[in-house]
Amino acid sequence: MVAADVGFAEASWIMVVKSLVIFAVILGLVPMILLLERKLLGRFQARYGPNRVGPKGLLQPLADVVKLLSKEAYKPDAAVPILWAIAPALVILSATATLAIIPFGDVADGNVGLYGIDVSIGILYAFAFGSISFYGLLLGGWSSGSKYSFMGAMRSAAQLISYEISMGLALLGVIMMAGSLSLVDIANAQADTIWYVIPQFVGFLIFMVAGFAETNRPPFDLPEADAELVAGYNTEYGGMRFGSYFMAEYMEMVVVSGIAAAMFLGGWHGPGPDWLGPIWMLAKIMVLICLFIWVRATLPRLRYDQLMSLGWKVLLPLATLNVLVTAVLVVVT
Amino acid sequence: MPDAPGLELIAHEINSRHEGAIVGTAFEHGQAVLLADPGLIRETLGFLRDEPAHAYRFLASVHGADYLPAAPRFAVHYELLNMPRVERLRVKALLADPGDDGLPELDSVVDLFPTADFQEREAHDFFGIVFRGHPDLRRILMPEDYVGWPQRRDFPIGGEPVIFTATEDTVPGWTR
Amino acid sequence: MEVERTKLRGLSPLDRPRSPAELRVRQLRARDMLRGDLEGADLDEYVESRVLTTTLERAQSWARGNSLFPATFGLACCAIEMMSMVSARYDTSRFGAEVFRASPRQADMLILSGRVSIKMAPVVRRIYDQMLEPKWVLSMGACSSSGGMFANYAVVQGADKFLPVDIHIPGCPPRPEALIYGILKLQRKVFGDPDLGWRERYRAGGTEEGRRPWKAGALPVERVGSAPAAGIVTGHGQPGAAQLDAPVGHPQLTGHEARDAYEEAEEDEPAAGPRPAVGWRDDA
Amino acid sequence: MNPTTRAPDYADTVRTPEELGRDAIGRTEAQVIGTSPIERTAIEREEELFTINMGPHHPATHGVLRLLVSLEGEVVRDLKPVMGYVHTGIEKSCEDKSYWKAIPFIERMDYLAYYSNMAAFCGAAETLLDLEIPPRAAWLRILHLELNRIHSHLVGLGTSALDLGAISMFWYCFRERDTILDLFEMSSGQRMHTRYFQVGGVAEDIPVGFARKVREFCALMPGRIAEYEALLDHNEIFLQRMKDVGIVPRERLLELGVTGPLLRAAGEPWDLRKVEHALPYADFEFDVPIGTVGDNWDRYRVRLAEMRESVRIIEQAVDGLPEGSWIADERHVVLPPRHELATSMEALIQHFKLVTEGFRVPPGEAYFPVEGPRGEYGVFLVADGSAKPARVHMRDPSFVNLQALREMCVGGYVADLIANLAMLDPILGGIDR
Repeated sequence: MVAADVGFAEASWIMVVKSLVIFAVILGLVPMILLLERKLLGRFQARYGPNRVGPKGLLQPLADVVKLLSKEAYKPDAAVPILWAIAPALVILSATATLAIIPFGDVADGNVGLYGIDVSIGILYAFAFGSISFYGLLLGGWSSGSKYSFMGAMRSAAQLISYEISMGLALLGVIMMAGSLSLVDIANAQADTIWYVIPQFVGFLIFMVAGFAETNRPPFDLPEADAELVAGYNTEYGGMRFGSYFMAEYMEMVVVSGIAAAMFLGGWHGPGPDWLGPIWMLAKIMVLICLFIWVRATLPRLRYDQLMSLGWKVLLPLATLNVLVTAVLVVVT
Repeated sequence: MPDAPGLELIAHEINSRHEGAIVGTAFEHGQAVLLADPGLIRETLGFLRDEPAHAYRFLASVHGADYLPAAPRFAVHYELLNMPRVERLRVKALLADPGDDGLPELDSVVDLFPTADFQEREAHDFFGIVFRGHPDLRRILMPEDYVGWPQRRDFPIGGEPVIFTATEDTVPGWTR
Repeated sequence: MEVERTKLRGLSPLDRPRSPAELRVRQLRARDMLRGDLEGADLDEYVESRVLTTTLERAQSWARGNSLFPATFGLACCAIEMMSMVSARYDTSRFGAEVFRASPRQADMLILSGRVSIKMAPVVRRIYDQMLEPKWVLSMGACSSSGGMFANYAVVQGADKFLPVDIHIPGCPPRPEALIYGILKLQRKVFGDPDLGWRERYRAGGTEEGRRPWKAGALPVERVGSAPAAGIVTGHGQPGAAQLDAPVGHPQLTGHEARDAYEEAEEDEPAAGPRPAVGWRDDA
Repeated sequence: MNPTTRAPDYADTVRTPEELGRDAIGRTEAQVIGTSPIERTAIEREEELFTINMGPHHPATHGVLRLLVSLEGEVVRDLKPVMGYVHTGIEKSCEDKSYWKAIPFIERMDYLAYYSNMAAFCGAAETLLDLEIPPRAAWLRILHLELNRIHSHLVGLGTSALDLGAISMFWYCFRERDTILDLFEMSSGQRMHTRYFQVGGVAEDIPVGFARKVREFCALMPGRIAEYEALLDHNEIFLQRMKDVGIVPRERLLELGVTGPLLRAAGEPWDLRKVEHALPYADFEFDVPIGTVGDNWDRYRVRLAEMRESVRIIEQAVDGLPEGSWIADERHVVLPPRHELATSMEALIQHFKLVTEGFRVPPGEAYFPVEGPRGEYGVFLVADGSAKPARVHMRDPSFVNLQALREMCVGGYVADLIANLAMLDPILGGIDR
């Protein structure tokens, strides 16, 4: 197996085809995750979940999406027109863009990398886009002209600040151990030694907790806490704009799971022949997504101040300590 | 419950303190009732609450009633409760209908019993009884702009007649 | 023309008419529904427009029928049975109708679960207005269907006085099975009649807030001061005070009277411009 | 929103901001919100406050309660409940129905505690009639009242957990609720609003197999409660959300007239089942769980413990169910037995008269309290000697308890407001009646 250089680039037509394939796979994956969530939640709650629309309910997400697309497009009078319209697009765009760096395999046949791009800044790229996606929530909530949306937007902003730092610090240990920012390099580094989830277990936990907060999934779904804020930042959104937010949430789940799988769970490496790589990667992503769903079925929601204190008083010191210990160990060994 | 002689003693005690506060007593079905002068209702309830021998500190319920053909038409009932002795005592203030568009008035006891807040508003809402000194006497269950006191006996129950095939022609606007 | 009963029963609105006779049967059924308001060419046009024409429309109505998100909206006793509907034993999620959305903008189906009081009626109407087209209303239980046993001063005698109700479900309260049956009936209706012609007729389509084509005051429920639902505010610093004390209009007109009222109002001052097709209004 | 941008039709309906701030009788927003000391400081810094309107359509208000909440950031500075959105005029409607026809109305007040409603109304009518119900009827009433208490607490617990975000609890609670409703359906034929209690006793004896089903339920339920505890009690987030939240001191609760689990959670062991002996609860062995702090955690624990105690009572009731008639043998009140209608002309006439006219109740007034799942359900009944009540009033615990909500919430977070409201467990049908 050849380790790819950072900055390795294919022919441009390959890149186009590659991006289309990745986009198609993920866009096909998101509705499946939607259905998986509803089915799994059903099983957690002693019921069936969707099973009438199409065979085994497989067409349920299709029906949802077509319905959302055919809903009326509507803007409340009080909303700020352009911002209101671009906010959901922003969320979807940034989530899609982040998908590009998730590696499903190394360079195959020496000319096609099984990933969108392998950027030298690696994980920083994901953080940059993650921050942009919060603008989507913030703008959407603020420009709706509704007080519930506004509160949801404020909460999402506060959540971003509290969790982005811990998330970054949690990955720093892995980056130090692998000696690279590129996800491909990090995944390859784990093939030789062990999965980083073992030496960096604390980092993995912090990353996952922060990942839950980043994706606004329960128990950190404060921006759209439906018991308090009706639907939070997307209270005024209906139709496919609401659908965009909805899908973006699931895409971000894929992104966070993908990053976690690549950085902690050995990426595409697994037993069996090399061509199983992408399947291994997908399997790891799905396992993590099931974790997301399991947590949603089980845990209550945190309160706003508890969320803040968890972020600043627990996760941040822990992550810093983790980085320090890792740094010392890396230097010593 | 205080028994019938005990009730007379309570009435006498209140009357000796506040002249004419209790105008009568009733004891029926094992339930004791003090008929209070509406003008002195605060004194009566305050006495029953604060006097250590009685200490009816818990106001279980306040409700109005309309005894339409009877002469003092309205009444406000206060269901008092002494928790340690598990004794209930009902104080009933009879209010005359001032006639025309006037509303019967009574002193509010919200400062004595904070629990009376919503319940007095409810009595006001349904019977038009004005509680003087209530901090926020507005309608509570009916819409703010509702006209009329719906639970008075002379207020129609309302609703619509049920329309059957035989009667549908007599109901205007139903068939065209 | 003689119409055979068997034919009438066997027809599904989903099917394309197979013969002129079948089209005629449909015309007659439509005329029955319209009580003879349309005749001749108008009637033909009406029926033509009611028949599903394209595959796209079929797909669209299939999707709409299979993905009915109810609004999280409970009124009284029936709300508890409505919650049971998603519970383990009944499980409407099998039909894709378990995603209760708290925001009316994201809901497709309003289940009126319980008695509608005169104080609540404007709010219900406003929630309905806040929902986006296409939208459906289920009236669950006797109270919201007809006032039920509560024939008194406080209860609106049937929610269809101020809302277009699609399905009435009998019961007090209806069992969750009955509610699911109602939802399945609604699904059939959605599959068959995507363009909601009768709503257009009753001016019930496209009733988002702030875009009412008819004159204020002629509606069964007035817009002014109607109690806001779910804290949706439309201005800056709109306080609670006015909402508390502003006059709230109450539906006093029955359905037909209300319709007459706004037909009169429309004669006075016609609505500005033709209404765009339901479901495709752009906000640009 | 600028009024001039609207269609001219709206000109007479659009309010300017000044008009919006000042209502018809000239009350400003500050005055509407109130004038207690905390509120006055809030008014002075009015520009810092953010008023949101929760409800009448809000997922967490357990019905159509409307709360005007003044927020400073996320902190609740003031709160004002507005209710009446399901006001149904039941009390008025009852005045137009004969006594036994009024029972279906009464039970639709608090739609999770229909047996308590019925027990209070039938008790008041029986007080006025000086009617003693037979022991079997009393025990059947207790059996159903306790089943109803578990049912109500289950719904309360499930929806509370849903409000807190622990969604699965809802399904688990409703699963058990359905088991209870099966029992109701078995004894009366209806899931909700069973109209099982009758003036003079209960409407029908329990069917064959009911006792076995109840025993099965009693064997099942403690294990299920243990499962709820396993899911919630050791959950750190749940503990953090519940503990030390919404504390109101016991004395204040008593002043506010609060009863039921809310009061007991604050440490006051007040339970009408123990002190009032209208129903033979004295024959049963059960404990009254009380809390110590009076926070939401205590409220939750008290409810769970009450469910266990109710299971104990149900077991005893079904084991020691006395033999005999299930309804009093007072033919002027009680319908004659079904089999007599075919053989006895007098019974047929009696039946006809009772069904068409109802029975007459001698003039008088009575207040009859019952301990229901939310506190004291008390019916105040005025009879004027006719077959219809002259005045029915329900003292509903949700209505009175709701007054404590403001004190529970002010100074806390919005999320705590939701938790407090969930733990207050109001039923809007009972509040608005």
